[in-house]
Formats: sequence, C-alpha cells, structure tokens
Amino acid sequence: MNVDARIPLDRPALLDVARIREDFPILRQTIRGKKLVFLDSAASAQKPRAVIEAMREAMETQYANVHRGLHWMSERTTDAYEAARDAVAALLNARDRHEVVFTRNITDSLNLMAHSYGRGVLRPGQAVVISGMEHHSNIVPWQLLRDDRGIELRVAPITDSGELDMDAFEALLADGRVGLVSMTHMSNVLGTYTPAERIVRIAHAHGAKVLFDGAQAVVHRRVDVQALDCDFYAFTGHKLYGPTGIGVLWGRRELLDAMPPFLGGGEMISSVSYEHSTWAEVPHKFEAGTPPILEGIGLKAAIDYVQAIGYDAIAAHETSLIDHALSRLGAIEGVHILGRAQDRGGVVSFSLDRAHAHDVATLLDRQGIAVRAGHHCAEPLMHRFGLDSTARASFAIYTKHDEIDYLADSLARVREFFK
Amino acid sequence: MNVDARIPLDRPALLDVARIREDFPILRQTIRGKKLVFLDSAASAQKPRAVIEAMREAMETQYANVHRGLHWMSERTTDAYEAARDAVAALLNARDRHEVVFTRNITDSLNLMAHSYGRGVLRPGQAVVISGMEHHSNIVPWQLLRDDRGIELRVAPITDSGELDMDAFEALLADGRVGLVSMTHMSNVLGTYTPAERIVRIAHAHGAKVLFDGAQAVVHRRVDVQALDCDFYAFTGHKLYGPTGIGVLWGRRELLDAMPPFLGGGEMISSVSYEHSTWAEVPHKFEAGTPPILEGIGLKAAIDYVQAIGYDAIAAHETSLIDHALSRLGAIEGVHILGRAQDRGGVVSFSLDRAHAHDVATLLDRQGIAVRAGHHCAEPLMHRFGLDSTARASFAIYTKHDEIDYLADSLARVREFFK
Amino acid sequence: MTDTFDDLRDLYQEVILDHGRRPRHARRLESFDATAKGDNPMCGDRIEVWVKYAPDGTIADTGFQARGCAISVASADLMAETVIGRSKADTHALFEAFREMARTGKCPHCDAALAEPLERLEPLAGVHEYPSRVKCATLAWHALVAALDGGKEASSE
Amino acid sequence: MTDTFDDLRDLYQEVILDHGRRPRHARRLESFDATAKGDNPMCGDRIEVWVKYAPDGTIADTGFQARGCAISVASADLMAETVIGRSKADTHALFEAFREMARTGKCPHCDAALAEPLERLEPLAGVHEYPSRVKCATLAWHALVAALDGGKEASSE
Ligand SMILES: Cc1ncc(COP(=O)(O)O)c(C=O)c1O
Ligand SMILES: Cc1ncc(COP(=O)(O)O)c(C=O)c1O
Repeated sequence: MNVDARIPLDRPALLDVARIREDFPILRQTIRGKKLVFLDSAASAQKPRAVIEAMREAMETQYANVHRGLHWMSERTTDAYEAARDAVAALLNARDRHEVVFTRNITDSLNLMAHSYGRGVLRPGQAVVISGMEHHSNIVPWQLLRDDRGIELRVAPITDSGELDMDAFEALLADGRVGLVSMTHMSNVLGTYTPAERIVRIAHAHGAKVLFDGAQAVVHRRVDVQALDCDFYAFTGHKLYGPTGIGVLWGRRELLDAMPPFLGGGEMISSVSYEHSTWAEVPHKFEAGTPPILEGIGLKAAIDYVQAIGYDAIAAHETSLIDHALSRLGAIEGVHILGRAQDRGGVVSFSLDRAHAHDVATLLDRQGIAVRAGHHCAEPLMHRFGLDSTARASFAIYTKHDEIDYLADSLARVREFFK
Repeated sequence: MNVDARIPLDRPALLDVARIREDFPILRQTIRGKKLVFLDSAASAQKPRAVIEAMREAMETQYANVHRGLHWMSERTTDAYEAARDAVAALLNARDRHEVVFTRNITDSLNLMAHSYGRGVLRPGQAVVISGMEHHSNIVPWQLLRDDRGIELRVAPITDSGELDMDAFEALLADGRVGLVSMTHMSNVLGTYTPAERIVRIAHAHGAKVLFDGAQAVVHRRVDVQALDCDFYAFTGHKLYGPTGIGVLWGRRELLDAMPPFLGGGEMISSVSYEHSTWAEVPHKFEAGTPPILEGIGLKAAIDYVQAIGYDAIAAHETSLIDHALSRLGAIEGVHILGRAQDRGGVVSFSLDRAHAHDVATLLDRQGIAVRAGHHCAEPLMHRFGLDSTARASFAIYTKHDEIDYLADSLARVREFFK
Repeated sequence: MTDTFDDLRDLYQEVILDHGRRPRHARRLESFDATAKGDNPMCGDRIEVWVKYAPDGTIADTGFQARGCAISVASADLMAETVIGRSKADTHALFEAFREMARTGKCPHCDAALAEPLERLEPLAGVHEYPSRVKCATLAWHALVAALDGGKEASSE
Repeated sequence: MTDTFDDLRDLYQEVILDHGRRPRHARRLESFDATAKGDNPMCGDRIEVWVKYAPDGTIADTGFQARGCAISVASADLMAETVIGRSKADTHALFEAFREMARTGKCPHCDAALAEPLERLEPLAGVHEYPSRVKCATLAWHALVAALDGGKEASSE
C-alpha cells in the first residue's frame, strides 16, 4: 500500500478513527497545554469507556469473590468472570474454553510455561529455541530454566532487515533435541511479524512444540490458534485495551492436562490434606488464589470492543499507519529506522543523529507526544544492531494519521534543536 | 464487651456505619427484591467509591505503562503507582519502601516465598512450620516445596477451641532445623488471631524466620511489622477494600536482597544478555512484567480510606460485631459455632443440625443474605473438626448490627424450614 | 408449614425437601450388576450407586448411598425413581437432558419422548440460578452413567 | 535559534545543550589520584571519572569520559566545573543538595553556603519532572563520590 505523505487531516480511513477516539476519554487530555499525542500504545494501550464502565459497574452493582460462592453476588460475578474466558476462547478461536488460563500478564504466562512445561515436561538435555528479537520476558524465564535444570537455550538469529533467519532457525532444530520453540509473533521493537505458520510447520516436523508471544500481534491481527496450528499462545490484557493485572495463556488441552501445576493455593486444588493434595482440572489447576475478577470483566469488555470494530479494519488501519509513518519519518534527514521487515506492524523504532534517544523522547514530550525510549526490554536485540537505545512510536486503533504528521514535524524540530 | 442481643437498629457505634455505607454503592442493591445483606467480606470485600473513582480517573485522565516512560503520562502514572508502595509501607510501618513487593494476590506472595526463599535460601533437611488452621494458599506452596526439594513440612496443632497449641509449636522448633515459620495471623474460618509477637519470639529463639499470612488480620487491625518483629508479612488487596489483581509481600530488606528472583522478564532485570543477566534492586527484582498499575492505584485509595477511618474504630467495630454475632447465633438452637478462641475477629463459621451448609447458604441467599459455605479453602482444618463444610458469615466496616440480627432471624427460619 | 416460607420454596420445593429428608432408594442393592462412586471434592459430596439390570438390559433396580446436601440427595432419589425400567440409551439421553435443564433451567432441544420423566425432575431446574450447585444436582447422574458405562469413579464436571 | 524553541527550552536550556555538545572536562586526566566508573544499565549510560587532589586535599582537577544523553553529559561537565577547588566534604554536601534538587526541583534545606554552586547546577533542576531521568543527571555525581570514597563502581540509585 502506498500512502501519500501529505495526507489530509480527515482522510477517510477504513476505521472511523474520530468515532473511536470518542470512546477513549484520556485522549482529550492536554500535556502542558499541548494536545496529548499518545504514541506509546505498544507499552500499554489506553482504555475505552466500555472497559472503564464495565469495571466500575461491577464494583458498584455486582461484585463478590467467584466460584463456590453459593450466593447471588458470587454466582453472578462468577458468570461475568467466566464470560471473559469465553471471550478469549472466541478471540483466539480455541476449541475449548478450558484451554484458556488467566495469568497476571504475559510475563507470568511465559514463566508459567518455563516452570510447568519447562521443568515439568521437558527433560535435561532438551533445548528451547527463542529468536534474536525477543522481549526480556521471553528470554529470562528460559535462562532461569537453563541455569536451574540444564535445558539448553538456543537463539535463532535474525537478519539485518530484522526478520527471522529461517534457514538458521531450521538448522537449530535439526538434532531433534528441541522440545519447545518460544517465539514472538510480532517484535515490539522492529514491528516484524514472524511467519507463524511456517515456524509451526518446521517445529512440528522436528518434534518441537510452539509457543507464541502474542503480546503485540493480537492487538492488530486476528489470531486463530487452530489455523496457526500452534501449541500455546500468550498475550497480555493491558496492551489489548484491557486493564493491567491480567494475562492469558492458551494451550492445547492435552498439553495443559499433562503439565504439573505451578503455583499452589486456593482455587487450583481438588482436595488438600497435609500428606497429599490433588489438583483441579484445567484451567483452574493453573489459577491459584483469587483470580483477577475485575480485570477479567474489563478484559472481556475490551475484547468485545475490539471484536465489534473487527480485525479487518484494525489490521488495515495498522498497515496504513505504518506505511505513513515509514514514509514520513524516513524522509527526515538524520532519522534512522530500525527494522525493515516485509511483514511488519504498528511500531517504529528510530534513532536520530547527534541526539540521544532519551533526549529525543523528552523533547517530543515537551511537544505533547508520548513515545518510549530505551532498550524496550530487548537488550540483546539492541546490541545485535550495535545500539543501546532507540525511540519508538507505536500505534493503536485511535491513532490518527495527522498525529504521525505531527510526530514527523516535531522530530524535525528536535533535529534542528540539536544541530 | 457485652452487647445486648436486642440492639436497636441505629445504635450509635464507634464507627459511623451509616456514613460508611454511603461510600459503598453496591450496598444499595437488592437481591430478588430483598435488601442485600453482604456477609461474605472475608472472601472479598466490597469497594468504596474512593477506589472505584481512583481507578476510573486513572484510566480516564492519567494512564501509561510505568517506569522508564520518559513522557508525562508515564512519569505521572509511575508516581501514582509508586505512591501505592509508600501507602503500603506506611500501613505496615515498614522501615523502607523498597521492602514492599507487589504481587497478584497473597497466594502469589506465599508462592514467591516458597520459591525464592524456600528453594533459594532454605536447604534440604531444613523444615517449614505452618499451623493446623491455614488457608490452602499457605499449605500447598510448602507441600510443593517439600515434594520438590525435600524440605520438611511440619504442622503445629491447634486446640479444640481453635487456638494454636503453643507448647506443641515450640516443640516443633526444638531441633533447630526449622528455617521458616509461615503462619496465619488470623484464621479465615475460626476467626482466631494468633499470638504473633510470641510466635516471633519463640521462632527467633530457635533460629527460624517468620512469615505471616495477614490476608484477614490486616483488614481489621493495625499491623506494625517492626513492633511484631516478624521477617515477612503478606496480604491481599481485594480483602482490604481494594481491587482484585494485587497482593503484597513485605520482607526485611536484607532478607529480600539475599533471595534469588522468582519470575523472569521485563522490569526485574538490570541487564540482559543471552549468557547472563543481572537483576534489578528490590523490590523490582521480584516484579516481573508490567505491574498491576491500576490495581496499585486502587489499593492506595483503599488504604487511604481505611487509614482515614482509623484502625482503632475498625477494630472496636469488629469486636462489637463479633460479640453480637456470637450471642445472637449462639442463642439459636441447633446452631453450632466453630472456634472459641479468646482473641478472635470478624468471621463466624457455623453449622446447623439437620441442614447441610450448602442448603443453609442457598436458603439465606433467598432471603438476601450472602454467606459462604464449604471448606473455605481450609480442608485440613475442617477435617480436624470432623466436618466437610460450614457456613460462614464475615464482617466488614460496613456491616451493621441489625444485619446480624437479620441473619439470626433468617437462620432461625431455615431451621424451621428443615425441621 | 404455610406460605411463610414462600420465599424459600421456589428452589426448595416440598418434593425436594421430602426426597432429601426421606429418600426412597437410599440403599445398597444386595445383588447388583454395576456400581460406581461419585465425588465432588469441592463440597465434600460423595455418592455410591448400584445398578441391577433386567434380562432385557433395562434398569431393573438402582440404589445409592449419599452424603451431601438436600439437593444432591433429592436428586439422587428422583433419579432412581425415574430411571428404573429404562434402557441404558434412554438413561443416557435423560442424563444429557437433565444436565442441560440443571444448567440452563430448560431443555428446549429435548426429545418429546423425555417430556414425562423430565417433568418429574423439573423441581431441580431451579439450581441453574446457582451454577456452583448444579454439581450437587448432577453428581448422582454422573455416578450412575459411570456405572452404566462400566467405569468406577465419576466426579461432577 | 530564536524563540521558536521556547517550548523545548525549560528543560534543555542553552547551557545544557552547550555543555552536552561541547563538554569542557571530557578528558582522561594524565595523572590522577582517584577514579571510578558509573553505569546505568537501564539506559545504557556509562561514565568514567578521574580526580586529582591538590596538596591541601581539595579537588585540583577532574575529568570524565561519558556515553549518554545530553543531560548526563552536561551534568558531568557542570559537575566538574563546580567541584574543582572544593574539599571532599564540600563535594559530598553538594552532591546531596544536587540530588535533592534533581529529585524535587528545589533544595529548601540546603546550606546557604551551597547557594552559589547550586545556582550553577540549577539548569538541571528541570529533570525532577521526569523521575526516570533524574538518574541521567546524577550518574556522574555517583561516580565522582565513589572515586572520592575510594570505590570503583557506582550505579545511580
Ligand atoms: C487467611 C487467608 N490466606 C490466604 C487467602 C488467599 O487470598 P487470595 O485468594 O487473595 O490469594 C485467604 C483468602 O481467601 C485467606 O483468608
Ligand atoms: C513482545 C512482548 N512480549 C512481552 C511483553 C511483556 O508484557 P507484560 O509486561 O504485560 O508481561 C511485551 C510488552 O512489554 C511485549 O511487547
């Protein structure tokens, strides 16, 4: 898609962005008298009124602890919370709602995998493969596993354009010792979408299961775990316009069934005696303690909201924004964009000659623009490109094309300022 | 304290309950045309408007991911979230705000301890002591530790009145092999407050550290970790009038410093390379991934609310309610109250001759009363008393004396009904 | 008891109280062809079911021993009353229909042939308002079906 | 540059840009008495500081090599400029005062004797609005103090 760089302010889009913006009260805020231009949604998205209201309404009219309450408030709150599980199952096209495990965030989902699958199913001598563009949350749990249990950690390299090196990836699997591939579905730094179906085919051909880190991908594209044919998929609520405090791990029923529990406590047991306890069925086996009830209710509202807009429109909007951003930012002298993958999504990381990324972020902030700067929790990836930090603009359903124009103009001013 | 069983409806209390009730919108709800009488606060408390508004306001006016944001929204949200840490530190009278670790719930706090302290500091051959009246969340993590690492699990028995058997407890520590005592500060079934200071003195004299499960205790009484002289203290946000999705682990700085991290990922690292990563300082070392930002903001509002009322009034109210409940329920023929501890708090578990606890709960629900029935996540305790389940009424700052009267009258009807 | 208990009766109808208090089939069969246990660890409910077949393969007799709430005992007893004389296939179909009724309060897709026995079980439909108690009503059925299928143990979903 | 950049100047005043772009003290001392490194892994900022004492124990000269943002380089340079000629005790006091200024934007409890040097550091007070960048401003100081105290490594809080 080719987008004119001098796009008019109210260019018709597939998405009615103006209407969507009405749903996000925070977007009316000003920062030091300047309109808020929020381009840090990949770190955490803003919340639509539907989410805010769902949580408020629960707390005002229908709240109690869930499961085994035996009273109206508890039964109805359980219904509302469990409806979030149905919403996630539908979102991912899971076969079975019991395959949806609620966690605290995707970091927690990945650690659950590293513990229950890594320590409970994988055996010393086996290996886990990640890629060279993972978020720390998909690196450190496997490092801890490696150091604790002698499970090798292999890193599939990426190319200079920021794509997975497929030959190298396949070579890493050749010895048949890889038990699990845990890989990002979309890089939070480069924007690269990994070729999920191919990864699964190759991994399965070599006897490895596949877990995707969908923290970024699920925000912009329809994810169908049955079509992908993957084994596990994880995402985090707060990036999908939902509240903090809730994450998701989806896994095939038979794999989850075979995994030992991770955390112990209330909710996850079937029976407890001092000598011996037995575990509840999945997903409860993995959900110890009072669950994120309000967060589940909020997440369901977020998913309903996203589904009502529809992933076709969302994905097209993302593509249009990123094309626009690449052409506008790419045209500024001294701006270097990190990552040139063919298939890429709504984040742009960039550096500016003679200006440190932190200074860039702060100076954009003075102009009302929120971008992130730093290593984006992906230090090894930064070092792969010889960098310590970049600035990163990231987009959401409420991002307007003219916000990108404003970013480009403001960035040009920063460049002038530092000249 | 002696409370007349025929207490007038608007009896003046130390706490202005009528005014407090105004702050809890949900209490105006009706259940099938009957006024909601919510006596299940020990499972999860209702939320005051201050909490609801704090979370709503954050989502509407001031939200972004925290730490290293470098832009206004992120910096201000970080301030708000970190203010929750200050609020918790003040609540517990912690010496140092860095001693406050945020988790997902108390179950998570206890699992963190079982992993980082249990696997990282304790050595095989050492033992952990719990009591005979623990919640499953303070049993199962230690069982998993025992089965994984050969750390013995010892259970300090309780007396028929539902109090810790102090001689037996001390005897369990005699061989000097106990590394940690992990014990409830108030039983969620019996209402018993354990003698925390004495437990700490005895444990320390035998070289053991002490962790308290304060899930129930902190709701009703001022907790001063320096005065208690304990080593760790944990509680859960949603029982303290805060949102779900957030828990707390407090620990002495030097002990937390010596513990290895538990979950790996973003936020908890200092630097990451594939070969070797280094950890952030406490508390961040234990806080992997995007933290419960909105939940922290909600919890702070809850703590501020509780502090404004004051624990003196709260504790007096609890005592007055429990005295009233014991006298009213105890006067009903066929009702048996479980637990007769001297020092006890705001929960009453009871059974009714010829009626199963589940039927009792459902029939009370038909009258608008929410009580819990079952094993209350404390099966071993139930079995200690030869029971499978009890009904449990539990009280909060918004509980009125006349709600207890209504409970007593309704229970008498249930008794009639089953005669 | 007059209508002072009206507010309690929509779930706890007289027939439930009655069967809960004085179950007719609460006994171990002296001779039986199949048996199974059911267990709901969440509430501590436990049941054991025995089945005796007639020469034509229909259920000639069934009995149970249960520990649990009024709903679970009444449900077990009503079940026994309803399945005696039925074929295995019928009983399976009835189980599915009853399960749906317990979950949703109705059974719109149910076979007209099941109308009569379902009507007898209808007093239990009220549990659908209490999803955590649906298990109380279905535990006996799970155990019965496990016995018919030759299994030994059942636990409600 | 005219006032078109007014909105950017309250934090990035000319003095900061200038010292960030052309630090006067960004050099390794040929001979020195103390040195230390500072490291902020969160942003990748790194600094090395060298100190030479005068016979009376005051700081005769100091230099640094830094990699980092404009704030951190400017802060290191302004620090060098400010501490030369001061005693260790003075420098410690100044560090504490500067730290408070960087955190809160002011230093109400500060010693009047520090008024003059603090004024020179005042352009950096704006970082208090960005708590995550306070570290950029204080890293050089942490390293300097580590050098004065005989330590080797520092990392900003
Ligand atoms: C004493 C006690 N400990 C632990 C818990 C577990 O709390 P949570 O489910 O919030 O982790 C509870 C509440 O259920 C409790 O009452
Ligand atoms: C690709 C990716 N994985 C994992 C994470 C971690 O998400 P969370 O902090 O919600 O656990 C993020 C976001 O920071 C991400 O972008």
